[in-house]
Amino acid sequence: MNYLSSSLLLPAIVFLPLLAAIIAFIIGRNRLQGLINISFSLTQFLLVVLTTLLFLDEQTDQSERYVIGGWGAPLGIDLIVDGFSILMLALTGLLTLLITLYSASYFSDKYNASEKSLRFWPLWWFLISGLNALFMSADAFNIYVCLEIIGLSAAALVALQGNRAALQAALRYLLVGLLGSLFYLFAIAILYRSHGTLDLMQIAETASHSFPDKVAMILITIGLLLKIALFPLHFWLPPAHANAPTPVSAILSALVVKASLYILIKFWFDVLGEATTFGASQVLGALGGTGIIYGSWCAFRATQLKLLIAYSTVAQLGYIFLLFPLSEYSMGVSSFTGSASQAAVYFIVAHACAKAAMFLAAGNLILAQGNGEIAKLKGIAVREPLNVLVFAIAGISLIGLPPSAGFIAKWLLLTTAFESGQWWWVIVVITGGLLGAMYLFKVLSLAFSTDPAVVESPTAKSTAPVSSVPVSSVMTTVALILALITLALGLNAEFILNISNTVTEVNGI
Amino acid sequence: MTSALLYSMAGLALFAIGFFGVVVASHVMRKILALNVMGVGIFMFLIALAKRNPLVVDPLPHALVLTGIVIAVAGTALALNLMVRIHHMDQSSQEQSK
Amino acid sequence: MNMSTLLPAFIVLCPLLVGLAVMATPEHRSLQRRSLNIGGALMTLSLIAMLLSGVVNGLDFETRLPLLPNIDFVLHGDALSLLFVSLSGLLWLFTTIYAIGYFKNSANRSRFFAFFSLCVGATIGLALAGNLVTFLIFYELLTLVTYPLIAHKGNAASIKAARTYLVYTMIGGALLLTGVVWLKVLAGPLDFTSAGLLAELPGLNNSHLQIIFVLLIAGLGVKAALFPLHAWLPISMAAPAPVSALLHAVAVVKAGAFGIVRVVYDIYGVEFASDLGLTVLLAVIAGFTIIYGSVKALSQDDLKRRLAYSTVSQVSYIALGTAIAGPIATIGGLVHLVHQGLMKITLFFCAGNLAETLGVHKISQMNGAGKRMPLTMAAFTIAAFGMIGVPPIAGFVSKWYLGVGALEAQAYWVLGVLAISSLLNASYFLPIIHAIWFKEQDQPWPKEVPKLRLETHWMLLLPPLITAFFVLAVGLFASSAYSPLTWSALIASREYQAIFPNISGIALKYSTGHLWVLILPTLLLFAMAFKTLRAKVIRLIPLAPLPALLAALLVVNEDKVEQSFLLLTSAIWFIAALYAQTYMANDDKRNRFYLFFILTMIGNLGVVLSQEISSFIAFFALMSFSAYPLILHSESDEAKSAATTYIRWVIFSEIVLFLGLVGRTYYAEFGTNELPVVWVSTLLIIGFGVKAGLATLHVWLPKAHPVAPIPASALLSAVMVKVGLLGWIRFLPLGDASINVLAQPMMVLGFTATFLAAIYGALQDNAKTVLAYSTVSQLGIIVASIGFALATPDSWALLLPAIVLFAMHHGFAKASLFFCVGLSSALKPGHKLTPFLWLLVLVPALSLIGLPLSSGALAKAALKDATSSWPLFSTLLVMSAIGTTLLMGRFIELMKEQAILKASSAKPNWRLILPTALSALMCLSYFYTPPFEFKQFQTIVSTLSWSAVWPAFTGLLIIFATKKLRAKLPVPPAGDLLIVYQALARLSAKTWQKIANLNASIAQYIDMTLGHLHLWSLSVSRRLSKQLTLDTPGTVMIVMLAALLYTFLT
Amino acid sequence: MFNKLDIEYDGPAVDKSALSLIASVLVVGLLLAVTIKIVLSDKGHNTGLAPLITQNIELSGVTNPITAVLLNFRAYDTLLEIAVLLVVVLAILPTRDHHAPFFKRIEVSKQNLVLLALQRWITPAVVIFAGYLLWAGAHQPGGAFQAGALLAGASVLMFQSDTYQVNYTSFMARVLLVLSLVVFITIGTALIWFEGSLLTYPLAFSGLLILLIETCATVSITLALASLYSSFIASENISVTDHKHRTIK
Repeated sequence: MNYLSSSLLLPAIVFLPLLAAIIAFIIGRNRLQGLINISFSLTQFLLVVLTTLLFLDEQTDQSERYVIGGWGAPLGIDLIVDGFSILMLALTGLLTLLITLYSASYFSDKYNASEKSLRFWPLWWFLISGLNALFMSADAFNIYVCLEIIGLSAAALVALQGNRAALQAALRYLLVGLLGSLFYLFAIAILYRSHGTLDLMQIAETASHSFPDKVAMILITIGLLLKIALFPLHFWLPPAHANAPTPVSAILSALVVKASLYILIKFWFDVLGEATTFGASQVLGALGGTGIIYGSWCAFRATQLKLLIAYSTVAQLGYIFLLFPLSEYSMGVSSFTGSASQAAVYFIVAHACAKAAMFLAAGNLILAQGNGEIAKLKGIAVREPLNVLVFAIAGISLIGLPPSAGFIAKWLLLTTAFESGQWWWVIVVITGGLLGAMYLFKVLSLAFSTDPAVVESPTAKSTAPVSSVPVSSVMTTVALILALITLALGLNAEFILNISNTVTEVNGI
Repeated sequence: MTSALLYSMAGLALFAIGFFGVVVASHVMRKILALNVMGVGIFMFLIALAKRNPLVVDPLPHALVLTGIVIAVAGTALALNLMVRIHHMDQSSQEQSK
Repeated sequence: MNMSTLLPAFIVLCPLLVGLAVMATPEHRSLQRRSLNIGGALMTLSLIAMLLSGVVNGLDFETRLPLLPNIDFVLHGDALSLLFVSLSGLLWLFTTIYAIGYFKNSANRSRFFAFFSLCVGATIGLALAGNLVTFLIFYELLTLVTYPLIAHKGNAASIKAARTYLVYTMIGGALLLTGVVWLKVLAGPLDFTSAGLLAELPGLNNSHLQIIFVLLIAGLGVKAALFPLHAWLPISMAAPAPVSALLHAVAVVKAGAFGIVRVVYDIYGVEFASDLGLTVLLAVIAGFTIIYGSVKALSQDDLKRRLAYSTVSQVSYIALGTAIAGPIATIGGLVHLVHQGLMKITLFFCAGNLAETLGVHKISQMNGAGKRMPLTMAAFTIAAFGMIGVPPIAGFVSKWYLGVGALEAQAYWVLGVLAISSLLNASYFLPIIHAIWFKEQDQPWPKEVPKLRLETHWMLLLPPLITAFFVLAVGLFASSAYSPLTWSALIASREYQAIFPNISGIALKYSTGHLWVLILPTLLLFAMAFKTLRAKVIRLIPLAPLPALLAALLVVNEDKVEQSFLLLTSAIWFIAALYAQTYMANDDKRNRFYLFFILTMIGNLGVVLSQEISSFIAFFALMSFSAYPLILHSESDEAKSAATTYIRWVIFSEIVLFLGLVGRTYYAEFGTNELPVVWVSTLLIIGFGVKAGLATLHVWLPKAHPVAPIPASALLSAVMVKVGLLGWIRFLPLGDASINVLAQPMMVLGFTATFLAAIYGALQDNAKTVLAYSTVSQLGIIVASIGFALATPDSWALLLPAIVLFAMHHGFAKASLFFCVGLSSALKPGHKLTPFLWLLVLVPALSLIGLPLSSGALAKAALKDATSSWPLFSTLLVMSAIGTTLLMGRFIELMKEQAILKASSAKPNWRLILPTALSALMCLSYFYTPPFEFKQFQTIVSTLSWSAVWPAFTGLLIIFATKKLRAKLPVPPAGDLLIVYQALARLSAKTWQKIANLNASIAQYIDMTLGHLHLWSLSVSRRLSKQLTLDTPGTVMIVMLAALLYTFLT
Repeated sequence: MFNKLDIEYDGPAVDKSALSLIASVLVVGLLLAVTIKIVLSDKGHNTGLAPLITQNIELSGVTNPITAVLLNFRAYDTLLEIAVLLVVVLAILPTRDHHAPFFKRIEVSKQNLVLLALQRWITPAVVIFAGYLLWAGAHQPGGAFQAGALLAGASVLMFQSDTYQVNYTSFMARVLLVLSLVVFITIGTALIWFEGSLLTYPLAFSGLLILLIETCATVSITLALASLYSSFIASENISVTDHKHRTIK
């Protein structure tokens, strides 16, 4: 151990949140609770940054491996990182830090949520460690375990609100997650049967155009689609995301669905790339395209603010699925290279930041308004200008207008569509953007409109919703930071693309 | 037709039956049970897989099954808990409405 | 990193950072906000100035940051971007000042000013963008930051406006994005390159490029408000005035127009674009939009909406200039970017002032606003005239270059568009100007702010005044080295490179000779602005034309035509001014009278002194428009109707003249084709013919003369109509080429007018109308002579002096006669002065008839000499004296009747008699013959001939013979043909109305159908979404599984 | 599929939607056919990782290959799996009651004799058998999970009579619940220091360490499973008491 390598830090990234979960569980309700959690998230963030920097510094053409227990791939479990997963890890670290900061306020006594915080913090950290473990896992079965950690803790977090709608949404989410995981597990069994190993890279080496591999790919795809909530299977997502506490909604939309997506991309392009077909990719693309339109339309018709955002997630996931038809498909193998993959990567990052910012801002607005009804937001721009601004910036990124991360993502996507000559996706993407503008500005125009009865008369202040509480500045600031990150990502894309480039060029595993 | 083959087919059948149940069962309890049936089907398939070469027993699937069982237990417990909570909520609201 | 790479970035960042800082400023700290705003604007301006000086010195400024692989974020300072950047920076400063005044006590100021700065930042970024992708980024950013500005008021209307704006711009943005991405995929990084980059790239599919072009233009056209995409603009008038000002003048619409320029020139390259057949399409759309916007503007009563539609129309000039695809048109289009910005921002500032200070939003409420807010309304007037394209104001410059450019590109229809548009512009702006200055306030102001020392807050007042000043200045000094025009020419020369022509010939230089003669009148004009000086200044007015008279006698002697016209003009202006001193002494509107008296005088003298086209038409316009209040003066119904008729014909003549002069300039510089010269000459004849009373175009004369105050009628009839003649002399190819096609109609028209006007006039019962018809009749002779000259170029050398002499003679005589009308009350028999006074009437009258020994006889003799090659002409000339006799006889008859009717005790006023006498004295040719050497041998005695006498006797006989008959006949209405014209106009208006109704009902039907469709689709989608979410997930999952199985396994 | 989450029993057993029935029968059939085809097409020579495990069993510190896989070769999976269990416990645990002790005994007046006898006789046997299972896990089928499950069963039996109450949210309980995870993580990370890699047992101590982890895991799993069971019971009780309160009022 004479020099520090990025892979050496990997176990720490998994274990640190686990430790945080344990401590949060043991110490319970404490005045220092918030501080401890924040310092954990900060440490984790620094760790991730260090890892990222080391990884970039090494400039290896190979992905970095960490061998657990000294056994090596087929026997033991390896951790592996490539550019894509480093990016996902970094994203997780960043969002964890910010949303933890937010949660420390959100679950404080001020909002009578300290009871919930007892359950929230350990579950939160388990969720994070699950995500981290997932992004660095190189073992098919280990991925299953990680998916379960994520699925169970996410469902438990959704149930945190405790009202009937939340419980029902959580139950549905849980069952869907379990079903998806079972499909995945079944596929793993088939893969193990034909390949005799669980290591992804080794499976990839022996993967072929064979029948069992195809069936495994089908099962993995359907199982993960269920977890990702691609269009016709999205039915569980809006209620789950809308009924969860705000920070949970943020992380669910930003990262949790992306975790399954990450696995799907990995299998589709790297592990079982041989077994995919062009027709299937078109099916996925078509579903994605329909999802864009349908999700945006539902978002436009939603009456609850959080439901609107949740439907927007359905739409945004649709964009990412255009990756499948648009990626280069040659010699019967589709590969995660070129601009399609860049677009997808950027979309994931952009959507994660923007959606998190949007959920946080929406949470603040709901706190300020005391109600999640969109119609009640009339004139909120006067009272909560910053949160409306954050909401707007996030929305702009989701629509794909410059200067924002979403614009870059959409640009890459459109470029790819034109390059591959599949112009019909262009129409879908453009229409989706317009629909996106519809729902965003539906909210904004309400926020800007002044209701003379409310604003001008002095008595109106007393009739304001009783349950509304002043939004703490920390919560607003966090949302603003996320929004600014979204903007900043729109100014220079090369940073993100450089991180993820190593994998797209090497196609390591 | 070795016994391993028979077992694995039975496991597959269980998986399929469980899936059928998940799709068509209307009560949540049944859905949860059906999910468990699916899981058991996979476990059975895995166990059979361990013995597909009559000469060698592969211990790895056994270990996977053990892990899988714990996870299945955990998932089922959470699902049941949520179901029960919803049930109580409905009951108390019904009583209130009475 | 040095200055040359950082400066563009700084310029863009400056307003953006200011915006952010303002956003962070608490609402109550208005001082901090103010200083941030103004400091930011000044800072940006100085940075822009640095950039400007650098670019002038040939430095290259570029900020280049990586954005995406193969795509950079580029800010680049080139000539074109600087044009727009400077405009934005400058107008930002003014608008900021204005907005601070406008939002003195309203809420959410920090938000407003923040987005305001961001908006400017986006605009500047868009201007500096060095490639299409950067442009796109700022274009979309602009959309976004404008949204809160439009929605600022927060009421239902502004929210709706903002939403409409978004719907349009979002769709536009989407189309643009598609186009840009597609083009990027085909053609690489898309850096803006002079002369375009696509032409050189190999292997591009032309039909793809055409589709992309349509996408791009459709995307940009939304902001530029091209025809089917313009609807958001009028609706967005719900925004506060500074926003409208900025939106219309600089930010949004210009962004679209600027983008079109960029795409056509720097991406496609103009030649390549026209090879692809794309520019024609764009030009047609732009042309249609120009007319459509103007037509819609006509029917708006809301001031801001009218201005909005005017913007729709005006911005398309830029697109049009771009699309005509010729270097000169390009200059016109580019310079309109700046000019339209300055004019429109002034108009919106003024509209805002009206709304803020008086609560006036509707045009129908604006009556008499000029008295309450003179400065604001003066600014408004200047800008409005600029919009119409009255020279020398900014708008004219644009139209001039567009017109010449259209000829160069042989797009003749564009001239038609320009003409119709100017006509429409005039018809929706002039009524406003009339209402604010010449109508009395008829209702209290809706919401008046208590009057301050100034007419409104200084922060509201200053910006429109400055911008109005700029509007004037950029027009007047268009050819100076630092004008927007010169800059645009530089840009165009870079875009066209090799094929750029030498354009010095068409430059608009206002270089009048002997400008010093105008100094005194101008000084007096300015002195009138001060209330305390006004009375004294009025006394000094007769002095004003004296420098000109002096010049005519002593200085100007190279050009005989100029000298004689100057003599005539200055002398009669001098006499009229003297006459007016007494005549107008008790008039309660004399201040206004004198104001326009001086203005008209300046115009008239200037026209005579002008040697080239641009200053000629500028002074011509000044004279024509300033005469309007002189005719309107009494504000009786007849006066109003006469003034309206007059101004309509003025507009008509201005437009025709514009076309004619554009043509003349173009063909003088670039073309030698024979055929176009004919239409150019036709237009010139018609254009000046209106002023010169060419038959069929003369109808305003008999209406205007009787109602104007006597000095004004004298001037109109004696001097101003002669300007038309001067125009013919200056600009028709007389003596160079024979144009028979035009010569014959002119001669026919001329002599017809001579005789018919005489008969028609002899039936009139108003002395001034009779005189007016006499003018028409006399001008007929001049018209015929011009026609003769067109037919036989060789005779021009002799004919020119004769015509000039005739014109002078007629001028003095007619002026004297008009002055005499003012003496009618003193003409009653019995007074000891009466015979002398009758002499004053008789001398000019007889001179006009051409009795021997009079100047008339001399002039006619000269004409006869010159036209001796065609005897019929001489005969008709002689016979015309019969008509003149008839008219003069009738005139004297009427004077006698009036003298008896009006018999009053008033003593003859020496101050009126003296000028009249002076004028009558001039009718004796001796006074002005000597300076003119063209009368070589003929002496006054040689006019003693039979042919000079018999027509007079014949005329007298007819008068006496038909006295009874005439008494029985009804008096025909003054303005003869006008009746026919008006009937025609009414008919066409009715037809138009029908078409409009039809349109409206079709639109309603379409709306209804769309509404039904919308409802239907809503219900369907609701049903569908129910179906989809309620009981299908299981099935759906299975179906998906099946689909995957199928696609994988087959 | 999951839209209508019926809780009450009065509905029909299956969705009446014929479409989903037919479709699922078809697809299930297809799925079966496809997978059976896979099974049948398998040549059966693939032995998976069996040889590798047999080769390395010496180095794992235990002789039972399954335990070796679970706690040595794939110990990382097991660690995360314990975390999964903890997640669910966390999600289910009732809101915290700090004051009640970890364990208390309540004197109940009326005893169920059969239950009492069962408790008295079977529980100690089960505990001993569980200890044996734990110990035997090293060389033959058995181990922490089996032992934990048995113990949890015993505790279910114990708590059936309401005589004993465990407060799963007390500090003690919490510590015991996380014990296995803490020990696992501590050992795992400490081994990075000593052996250079995560969860790399030194050959000499591997058996001991595995036993230690297994013991702790048994405790935690027992408690976790018991708490899961009790959560259902508790919520029943709560609703019953609520009901009583309401009727009194």
